[in-house]
Amino acid sequence: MGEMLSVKNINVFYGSIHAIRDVSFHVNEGEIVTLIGANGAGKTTTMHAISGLLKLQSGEIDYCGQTISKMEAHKIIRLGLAQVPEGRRVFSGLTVQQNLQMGAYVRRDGKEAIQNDFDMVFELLPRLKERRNQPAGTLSGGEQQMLAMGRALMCKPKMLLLDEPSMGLSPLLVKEIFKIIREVNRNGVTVLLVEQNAKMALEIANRAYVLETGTIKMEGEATELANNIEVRKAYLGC
Amino acid sequence: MNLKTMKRSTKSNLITFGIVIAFYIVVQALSAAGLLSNSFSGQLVPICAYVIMAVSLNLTVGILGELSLGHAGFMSVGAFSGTLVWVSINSSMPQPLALLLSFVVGGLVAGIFGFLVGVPVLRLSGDYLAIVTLAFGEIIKNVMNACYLGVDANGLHFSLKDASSLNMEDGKVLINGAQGITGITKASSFTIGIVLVILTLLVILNLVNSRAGRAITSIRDNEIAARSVGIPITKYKLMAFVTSAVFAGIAGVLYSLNYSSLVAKKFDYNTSILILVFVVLGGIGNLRGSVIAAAILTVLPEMLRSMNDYRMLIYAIVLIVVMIFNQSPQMIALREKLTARFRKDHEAGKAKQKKGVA
Amino acid sequence: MQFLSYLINGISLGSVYALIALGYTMVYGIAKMLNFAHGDVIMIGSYVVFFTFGTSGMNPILSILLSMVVCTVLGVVIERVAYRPLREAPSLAVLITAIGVSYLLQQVAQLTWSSSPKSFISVISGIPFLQPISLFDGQLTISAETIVTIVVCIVIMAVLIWFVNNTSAGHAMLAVSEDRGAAQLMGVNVNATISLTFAIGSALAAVAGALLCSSYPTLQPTTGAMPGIKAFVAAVFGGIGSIPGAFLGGILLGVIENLSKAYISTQLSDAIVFLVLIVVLIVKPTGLLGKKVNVKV
Amino acid sequence: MALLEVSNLGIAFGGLQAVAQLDLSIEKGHLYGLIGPNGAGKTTVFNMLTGVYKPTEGNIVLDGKDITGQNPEHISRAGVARTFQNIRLFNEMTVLDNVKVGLHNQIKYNMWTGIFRLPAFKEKEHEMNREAHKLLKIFDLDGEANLKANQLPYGKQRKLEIARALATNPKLLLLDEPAAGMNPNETEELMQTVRSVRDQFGIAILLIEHDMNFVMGICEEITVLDYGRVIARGDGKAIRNNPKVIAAYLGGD
Amino acid sequence: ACGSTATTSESSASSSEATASASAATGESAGSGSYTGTPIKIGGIGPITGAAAVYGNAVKNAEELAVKEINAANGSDVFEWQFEDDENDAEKSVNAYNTLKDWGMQILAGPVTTTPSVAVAAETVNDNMFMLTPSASSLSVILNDANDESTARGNVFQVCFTDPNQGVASADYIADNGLPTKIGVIYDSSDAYSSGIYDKFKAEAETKGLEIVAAEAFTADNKSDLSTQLAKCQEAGAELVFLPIYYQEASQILIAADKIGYEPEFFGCDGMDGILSIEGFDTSLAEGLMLLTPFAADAQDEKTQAFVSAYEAAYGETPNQFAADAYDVIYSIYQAVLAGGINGDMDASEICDALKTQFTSMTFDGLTGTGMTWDATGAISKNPKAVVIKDGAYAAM
Ligand SMILES: Nc1ncnc2c1ncn2[C@@H]1O[C@H](COP(=O)(O)OP(=O)(O)OP(=O)(O)O)[C@@H](O)[C@H]1O
Ligand SMILES: Nc1ncnc2c1ncn2[C@@H]1O[C@H](COP(=O)(O)OP(=O)(O)OP(=O)(O)O)[C@@H](O)[C@H]1O
Ligand SMILES: [Mg+2]
Ligand SMILES: [Mg+2]
Repeated sequence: MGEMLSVKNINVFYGSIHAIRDVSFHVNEGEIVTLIGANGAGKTTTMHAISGLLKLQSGEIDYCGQTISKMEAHKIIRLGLAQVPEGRRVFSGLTVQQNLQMGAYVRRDGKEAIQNDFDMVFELLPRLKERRNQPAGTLSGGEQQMLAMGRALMCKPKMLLLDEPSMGLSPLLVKEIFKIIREVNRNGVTVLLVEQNAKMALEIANRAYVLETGTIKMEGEATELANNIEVRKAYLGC
Repeated sequence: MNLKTMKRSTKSNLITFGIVIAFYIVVQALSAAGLLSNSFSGQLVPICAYVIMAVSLNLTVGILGELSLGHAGFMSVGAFSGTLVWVSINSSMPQPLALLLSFVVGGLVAGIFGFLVGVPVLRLSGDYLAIVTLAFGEIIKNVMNACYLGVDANGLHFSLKDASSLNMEDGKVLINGAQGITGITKASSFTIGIVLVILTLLVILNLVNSRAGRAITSIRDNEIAARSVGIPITKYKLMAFVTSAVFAGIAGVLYSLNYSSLVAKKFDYNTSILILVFVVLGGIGNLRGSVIAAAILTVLPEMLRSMNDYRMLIYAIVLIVVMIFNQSPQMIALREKLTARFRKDHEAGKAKQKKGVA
Repeated sequence: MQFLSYLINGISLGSVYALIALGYTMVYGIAKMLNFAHGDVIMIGSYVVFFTFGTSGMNPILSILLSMVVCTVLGVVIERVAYRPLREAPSLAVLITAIGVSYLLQQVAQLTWSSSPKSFISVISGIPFLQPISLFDGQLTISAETIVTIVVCIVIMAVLIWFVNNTSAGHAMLAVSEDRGAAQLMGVNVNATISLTFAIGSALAAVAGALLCSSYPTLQPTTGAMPGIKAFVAAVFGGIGSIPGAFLGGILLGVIENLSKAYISTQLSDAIVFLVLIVVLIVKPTGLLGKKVNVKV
Repeated sequence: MALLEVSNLGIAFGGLQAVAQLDLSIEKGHLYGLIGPNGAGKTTVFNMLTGVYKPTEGNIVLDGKDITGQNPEHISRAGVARTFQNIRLFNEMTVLDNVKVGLHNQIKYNMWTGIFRLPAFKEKEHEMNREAHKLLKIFDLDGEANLKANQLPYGKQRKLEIARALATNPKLLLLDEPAAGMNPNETEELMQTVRSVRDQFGIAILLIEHDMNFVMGICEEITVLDYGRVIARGDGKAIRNNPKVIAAYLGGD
Repeated sequence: ACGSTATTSESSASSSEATASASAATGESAGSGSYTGTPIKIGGIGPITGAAAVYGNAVKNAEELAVKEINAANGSDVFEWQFEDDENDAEKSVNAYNTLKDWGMQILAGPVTTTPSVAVAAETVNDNMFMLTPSASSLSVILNDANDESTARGNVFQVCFTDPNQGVASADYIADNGLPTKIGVIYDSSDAYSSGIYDKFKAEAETKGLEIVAAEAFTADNKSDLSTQLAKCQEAGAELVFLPIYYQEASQILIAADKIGYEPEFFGCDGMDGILSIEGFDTSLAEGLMLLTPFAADAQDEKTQAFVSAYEAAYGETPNQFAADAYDVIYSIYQAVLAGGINGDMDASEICDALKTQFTSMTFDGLTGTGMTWDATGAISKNPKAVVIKDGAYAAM
């Protein structure tokens, strides 16, 4: 299985703040790779750089053999690279239904295919079904998080970027979400996962990278890292 | 640390005042040397008036974060009330006192209107509020255009219809509808203007960099959070609105006493927009920027006179280009990069020199 | 009876406001910017119609279509050149360039067509089968212009509503109006969407221009300015971004304006109109049909 | 007499009964947890306690004063402070100023003092800065004091929100998912901080959190909501083993 | 605002007189030999951008035309001329005035509209700069206190007929010529010119026993729709509608009236002139419209014809009464310059004094009237004359 996403020593600035310094890593097709790191390490920044919301200062990002680092965000997702952004970013004025519809915006594979995925999402996240006609802005935090997830699933991505998908979810649902992630991955979706819940992240991930203040500090098999003393001390709280 | 932050704000304020005072001194020197063109010296008072307008509007738009499209309305009520006082008392009282009184009245009346407009402000926000302010400005203009006021032996006469409905026996018509107030003895001067500019800056800058100012800014940034920490938003929204209105009123008086006549048409929607242009161009929330932008944009059209027919065309283009240049993120990034590189080169240069010396 | 005729005057004026407001509210609701140049695009459109239909006697429909093309191109170009560079800048910045563009268009118009007024020949008069309706044996006539304007308004309104809610381009517009960043992540081409919005808005402006000047025939470089502002007021009055709101707001504005002229004072009608507006907004802070955006805390 | 007495509190949004018949009593200086599935109504409870939403039934008594349906300003001054689930900072203001706004009703001087820079001004401002820096230190944010709030990473923004809330010198502090977006260590740290805050300031704290280690770790009493109603109440152990809670919320392993 | 109400003398007579006066002008100069001194700097001010641009441009063009003619006829330059925009705004107008002073202006030929003129007039007094406005007709232009003759500025003169005179003249004319006495008025209450005339008209109408059954206003902000004002006049049974407004709005009123089939007599002032040359306007609607205008572009006297053809050739438009007034401004100054032996070496103040004596003593025959004289206040006296529009052209009545 070949490299699906490869990030080659990218640098990202916010004005004068140098948030990402020469970060390189890659994700192979069919993998789950997780990116762990403390607050402000640069995880979200990295995600935004990949999905095209932030422009690179230097470096290159390749996806399925083509360079996407110069591409606009709306083109990148058309290549099947979807993101669940930090802080949900649901369309608060639109209903749950409409939000999910927006998820399927780039799809051209016919109504019933989309309808099926509606059913699929509603089955995975029944609360959304209950609230299908409620304006997303009035959903509870967790409900919004589910919606963000569901919305990303609606576009049948080849690869998913998940930025703290379990944030604000009840323990039950956290388990749920991780199950879902594994599930979609089994159905052939490659996943890049940013999680504060490093423990569970490392459980489902194949490989992991540790990000500290904008640079990759460690990388390796998830299981290795999970047993690595430093990692345990720094991120698993034990 | 806290000392540093204190310093930072105060330092920047000092710079602002420095600019104003320097400008004053230079102008005085030039005029003393007779190097000042009529055209330029004629614009000095309007410049001051517009600077005050811009700074005061910035309090509403930049600091409170509410779009106001009717700032000229406050200027108008200030101008008319202040000028009325002036024309009726300047002959019967020492000039400076009469003048002071006119400014005070102009400011107060405008402040009262600011309060009245402030009330809807408490319920509305964003574009809905913008519309209300626009409406206010238009109402003032329309009413002042239809306003007839006169005095004769048996006292004041007032009408919203026409002059003859005042039915006075040969008294003096003070406000004559669209023809406004005429025969004003001019009293404004550049010095007065500058004094008022400094006063305005002093009050508004200090207000902004104080407890009240922080409260106002916090309302702009996140009203819900502001309430949650106990900021009485009603009070502070009104405070911002009234303060900004008061100074608009004072600017109005300054402006109108610079000419022999005063008509309501002047203070229309376009003037409000013009002031808004000053504010945005100078940088939203950046008071020094307002001062500079107001001054430059007031002089610019005059400097373009040589373009005669194409004057306003050029003006429009300049407006667009400047706007894009100093507001578009790409441009800002570009400028930052350039300055950064420049600094680097500079330091590199220094380093080299050192080496050279060694 | 007299009242009815005043009312009709009001409606015919209002329908023009409404028509402009529809174009306004599109741009306004989706691009979230006050396009103060909208009124001036209308003016340009009117000139196109005046010279093609009025002077060169082109078929009125053709001439309006032509003017729609011109305005669309104009609108898109304006957006590309003057507004897009400021996409990430504070919305006020765009508002100012819009004002700059407005000045620019007026100046260009004056330099090319001179400031002297043109008397616009009603495009309706060019269409034989459209006749004024006269009621109560001639005591009351509704001009063909009025009828056409209202019909056009309603049709456009219906089409817009359908378009926004039932086409993927329409959905994209909704998404963009909510959160541009997220919309991009959904694959929406924000720039293209906003350009499209401007295209539609400007095309409507062309129609509005033709009908505005058909009912109120003086055409000058400044013709668009005041109706533009009134339309903006109408759009907000009806509720920002609400298409039916823009229609309702426009009509009401016209009616209030005329009735206050008729029964209160012609001197003070402006003041009265705006006073009513303020009162309504205080009672209903999000306009007549504007939906209350209840932020979840 | 408890610090906060909530009885039969309820609110409905249109048809949806978000919270119903909630009773809650909070003692000075104690740490309480409010948990429950997503959409159970926890944040809504906070919104009613702080006056963001007006309850449709029931009443809230703080220190013997009925504050039901009062507006947020009053309630804040009455002594209830909060953080928000989706962070609400004063983004364009510096970290320091964010806290100083929090101090608004603690250290006062009037408009004129500010405008004319009367002697009181300098003194009070100094006092404010001192206080603010004290609070920032507690959450080790004093390094970022002059950054704009929106330049902070997510986790630090959460801390800043707590600091700002504390600045209002509350009797009762409401924290809505304070540990969201923090990794276990930071969460651990935060637990210490919250504890020490409670001890230092001797205030009562009610917090919503989905991180069970956190809740179980520091809360003396936990209330569990589901569909707007209380389904369980008790200390960590009791809750952890409550079948209802396991079914609705924790999920069995 | 604007306007001059002096009128062309009966075309038959005028043609001969006009030629006479034209030669008279040059005749006087023939005495002292054509102008030889350094050119005199004349400045013009008016709105050439914005809503009132049409009036400013008319004045600008006519002044330019006149100056060119004079310089050409004289061989060497008599005048240097420069025109500045004021956007119909007092502040901008004063700025323009100062700019012209920097340029070295010695005589001011403007401003065009009332509000700016009032502001500028006050400035000229301080500088003792001679000011002759073509079209700013309000009393407050020439008087410091509009109700008090004795407060005349002295250095400010008008070529146009003052508002009071226009209002009064209109009322008198209507009363004395047996026109309908049930009168409706539609005027622009946001405009100094229009409301100025209306005031005086109303006052005079009462004394003349005319009954104003409806006085309806519009403003610059709501002038697109004038149908209601018209309907109110109709409802009030007005048989004659007095329109002290400019011709664009008037043309709208005529069109609207035609739509509702309301056919009163319409009576306008000098602002009305130009209505026949609105591009695209159906002049048949103006049939029977009466107006007091000093100038008729289609008058037969050769002076007018020469002017009109020259103007059309140069600017591709038919000149209106603003242009005519402006043309007279330059020529009257020229006449005074020659008669008073004024030349460019004198400073503005000296020139001003010289011109004052000339203007208060001389008689001038121009496009907008013959035998024009000025009194010490600076107001002009010409005898008003009404024309009616017949077959799309002015006809004396
Ligand atoms: N808009 C911004 N402007 C300036 N600096 C920023 C901005 N956003 C983030 N930063 C800085 O960039 C760095 C990385 O931020 P980022 O949000 O990527 O961290 P993170 O790993 O996602 O943290 P968290 O786990 O809290 O989400 C931080 O130091 C932050 O201060
Ligand atoms: N303003 C509102 N309008 C309509 N429904 C609302 C509103 N606010 C909240 N709700 C609904 O009330 C329910 C409770 O919301 P709340 O935010 O209190 O849940 P929560 O317990 O905080 O969930 P989470 O743990 O996900 O934050 C949710 O189902 C939400 O959809
Ligand atoms: Mg992050
Ligand atoms: Mg919640």
